[in-house]
Amino acid sequence: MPDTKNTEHLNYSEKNFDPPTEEDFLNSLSDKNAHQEAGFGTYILIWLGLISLTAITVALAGINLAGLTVITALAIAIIKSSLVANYFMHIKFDAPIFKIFIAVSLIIFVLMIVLTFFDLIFRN
Amino acid sequence: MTEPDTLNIVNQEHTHRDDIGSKMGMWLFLFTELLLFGGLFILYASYRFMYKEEFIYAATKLDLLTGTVNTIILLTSSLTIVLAILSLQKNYKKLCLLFLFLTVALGFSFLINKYFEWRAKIEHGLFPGGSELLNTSKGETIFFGLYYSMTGLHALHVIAGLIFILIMTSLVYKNLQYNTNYQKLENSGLYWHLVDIIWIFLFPLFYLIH
Amino acid sequence: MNSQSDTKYIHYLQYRGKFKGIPGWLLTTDHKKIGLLYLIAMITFFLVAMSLGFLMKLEMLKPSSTKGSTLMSAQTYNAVFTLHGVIMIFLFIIPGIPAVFGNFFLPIMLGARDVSFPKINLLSWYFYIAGAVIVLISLHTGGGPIDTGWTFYVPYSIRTTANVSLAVFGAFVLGFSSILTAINFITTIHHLRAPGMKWFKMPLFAWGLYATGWIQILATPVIGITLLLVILERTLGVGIFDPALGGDPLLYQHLFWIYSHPAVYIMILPAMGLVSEIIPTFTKKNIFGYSAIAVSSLAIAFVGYLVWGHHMFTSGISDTSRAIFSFLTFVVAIPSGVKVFNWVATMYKASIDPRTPFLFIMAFIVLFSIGGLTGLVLGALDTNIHVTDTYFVVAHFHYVMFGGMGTLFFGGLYYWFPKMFGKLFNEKIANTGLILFVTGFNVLYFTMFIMGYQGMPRRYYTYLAEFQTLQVISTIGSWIMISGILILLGNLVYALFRGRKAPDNPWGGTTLEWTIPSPPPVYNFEKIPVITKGPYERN
Amino acid sequence: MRPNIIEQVDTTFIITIGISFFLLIVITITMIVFVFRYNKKRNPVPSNISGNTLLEIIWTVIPLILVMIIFFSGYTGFKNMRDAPENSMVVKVTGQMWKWTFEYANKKISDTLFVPVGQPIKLEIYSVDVNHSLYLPAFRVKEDAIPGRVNYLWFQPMYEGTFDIACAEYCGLSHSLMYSKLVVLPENEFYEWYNKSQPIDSTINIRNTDTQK
Repeated sequence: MPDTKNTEHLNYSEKNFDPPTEEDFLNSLSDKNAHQEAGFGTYILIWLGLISLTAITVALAGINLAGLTVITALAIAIIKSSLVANYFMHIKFDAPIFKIFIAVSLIIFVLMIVLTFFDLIFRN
Repeated sequence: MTEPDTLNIVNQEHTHRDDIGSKMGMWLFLFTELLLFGGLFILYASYRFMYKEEFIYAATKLDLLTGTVNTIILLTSSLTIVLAILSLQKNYKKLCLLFLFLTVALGFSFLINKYFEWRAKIEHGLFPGGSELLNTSKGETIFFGLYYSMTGLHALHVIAGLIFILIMTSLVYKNLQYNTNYQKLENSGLYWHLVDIIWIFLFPLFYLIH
Repeated sequence: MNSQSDTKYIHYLQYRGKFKGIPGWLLTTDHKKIGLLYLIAMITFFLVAMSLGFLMKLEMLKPSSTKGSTLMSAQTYNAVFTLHGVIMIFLFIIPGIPAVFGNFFLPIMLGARDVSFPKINLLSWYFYIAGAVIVLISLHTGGGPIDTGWTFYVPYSIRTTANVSLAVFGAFVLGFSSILTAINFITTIHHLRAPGMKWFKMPLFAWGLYATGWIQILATPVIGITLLLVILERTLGVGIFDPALGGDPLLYQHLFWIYSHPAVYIMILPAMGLVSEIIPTFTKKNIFGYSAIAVSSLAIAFVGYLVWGHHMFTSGISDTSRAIFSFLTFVVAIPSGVKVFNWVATMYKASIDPRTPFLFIMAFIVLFSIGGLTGLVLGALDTNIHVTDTYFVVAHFHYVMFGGMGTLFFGGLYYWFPKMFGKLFNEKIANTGLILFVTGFNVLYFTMFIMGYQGMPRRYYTYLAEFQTLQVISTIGSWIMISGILILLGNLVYALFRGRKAPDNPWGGTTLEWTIPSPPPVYNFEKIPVITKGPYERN
Repeated sequence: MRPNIIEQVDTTFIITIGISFFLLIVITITMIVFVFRYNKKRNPVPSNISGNTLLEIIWTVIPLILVMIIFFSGYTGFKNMRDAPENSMVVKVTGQMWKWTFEYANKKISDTLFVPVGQPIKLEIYSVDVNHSLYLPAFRVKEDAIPGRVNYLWFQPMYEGTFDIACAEYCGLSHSLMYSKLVVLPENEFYEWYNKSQPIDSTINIRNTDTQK
């Protein structure tokens, strides 16, 4: 097998990151292979959770929830996607910088929708 | 600072590997993908606001069973790809390959399902310019316009994801991805999960709002 | 400290990798050579688009309804102004500074040997060229040159017989190029900074590129999908934007400006970063308020997402949202203003050496201030209603984009030319060219402010007789400006072949690129430097 | 009496240009003075100044106040622009490639907009093909014509005369020829025209006064 890691390059960049968020980032770099908190069992549990949530959302769609149909369906979708992101995509175990990235992207996306709706809602 | 005559280029030919950097690049790309669909979600939200009744009515024309089956297929494929990565990390190469094949199989069955769903709609004249859509409300035309654009773009992403995973399968097979070097496989996994997450939102918005 | 440039070493232009000659260039993954590939392509496109602008101004010498033939037909004129806009915006202004100077200097300024993903970096150049070629092909196929204006507004872009689909697809591909460059830069800035280079010890140019990168990543896909939908609309009639099928043309405008307003900041933030590099070098002084400038880059990038609606004040969006967008627009004006004050304050008690690059900065500050301040007229609701879609807007955005980004593109080229090519240029000729450029610029565009307020709408092939005097003055201005640009470019071409050899640090700069030989060695640094002080601190 | 839109727009413009001119002069003069005063010949040793928080706060807050003044001035004028008086005469305007058509309450149709002097006019703006924009430079008002939507603007002509109506949103080949005329007539003359039976009356000698043709 080839040698595992050429650290020559990382040596100079990783030790000198400064902002608090990056400190944690570094810690996660150094024990890269030690952060596998999730094993086969966890993944299968998450999968079972996702399937159950799908069953719930389909079942709920059959019931008339008046104005809440879309909101419940979207709430369940948000729970499902956060499960996928946190466990399957490892965000829960990754460096905080990734969480910040996601937060920034989502905030900007939400702002786009909100500002568009300032037009739509108040149109005469 | 430096003795120029010691500037030896050959020594500087460095082929470093930066796993975290590679992962960060992948995530940044995922945000791009997210916002690509984001534009469509903004349109969906706006038109649903404008044509609420028509959207609810049009949604009843979609087949809930196909949608649910496809959701379960994609969720399961998300599980299999993450298990494939875990297997590789634990150095179970054969198990990894098995899970990769399962993922690809699930991805293909999603596409086949989608194909039959689209074909059924198109046979009923439910496509842009089709007989059924021409005689219906504007809201319904928009609903199906969005339905085809969004699920179509999603299907393209499924195909792209499958191509990545097939390439990864061959890399794993050739021992080019292994227990301490699996970032490419992990990146493909991230992409596949994104495709899954987008479907998690498409499913209720099109199939469950009636 | 500096290595002696007369000692032998192999610089990046001499280095031969696996391939020689043209393939060696086309397959290079060296960030510096990729920067030069962009530079060559971009100057070519700039000159093409500038010629189109020249023709437009020539056509404006007289209203076309008067006796005698004019230069071109209305259809040609519409295609010419569209192409002028598309080429300038998508091929020059948006990618300009990041693709050329970002590629060339970002890794060096951070103390890195290359960007994080050198192969993707080359790929993005190919996307750039592919996008340009697709736009070029669209001119000669289908219904001929696109005539929609660079905004591709529906429903006109759906109805016109011109080859919109292919041209728009070209813009889509260019978006890919822009995104890949941004992913590269952000990862590079996060990962490849030299030891000791904390975030607030990073050069301000890198801050500008970092903020720009986030806009490119989060805004570009929105226009990507919008343009794809226009293609779908034309080919399949999905109805999403077509009012005849129930679509809402205003939603197209929303999505278009969700990208295209932040795109204005993609254009200007790297230019602002460059100003913040050049000023400390020639004032021999630390920049005034480093943190404020750095943070305001991020602030501008963020709030840049919140103001797109000010392009739509007369389009019929709700009155409430017009008020909100106007308010936010004024808030956005503040961080840009703060930057200008900081730059001027840096000159206080400095030791100023007004060499050519510094004169570019002075030109920039004046032109950009005029552009920014007339933006206030457009930000205010009632004046906006009067002057939007007139020459006033045309003048405003040329002051901001051309006076801002364009001036600094050439300014950056003059600042870094000795480092990039190891040659010195003639400063007297350069200064003459610059003076001609600025004079012509103001004659050309300032008259447009007046015409705009008097009610001259934009994108007009012909005009009312009362505007002729100002139009003629404006056209003469374009001749002066273009002669200035040609002198500026010619001077550099001459220097490239005949220039004297440049020392490593001709201006006395303090950032890392001045610590290595000119032109830079292949991998920039033999030993990665260790950073102990701020980028502009002097002992 | 309603505030006059023209005056409001011009006021905002003058306030904005005044503030802008002031800031531009301050920036430019300061810069030029510094370049001469702190030239390397006169001041070979630069002072080490890297910031001044108080100063930075001042030049953040003062421009903020200035731009808020502009915002409110613009907003006041805008509110007036969007709030058509109750007694407005409503005229339906339709934009199409490349002409404007005006339809009055009595179904009278014209290619030129005739209005009585002093009467507030509310224009309801439609489009049948692509986007246009109805622009009355002399009255400082403009609003887009978007297919599938109805937009509006209002204005009040205070004196008689003939004014340009332009299209300000690019709409294809003859966009720049999409001019029409606004003719402000004395009340009696207007109603004389208004009550004539012919549906389209462009025979009135407007075209002769048309400077563009």
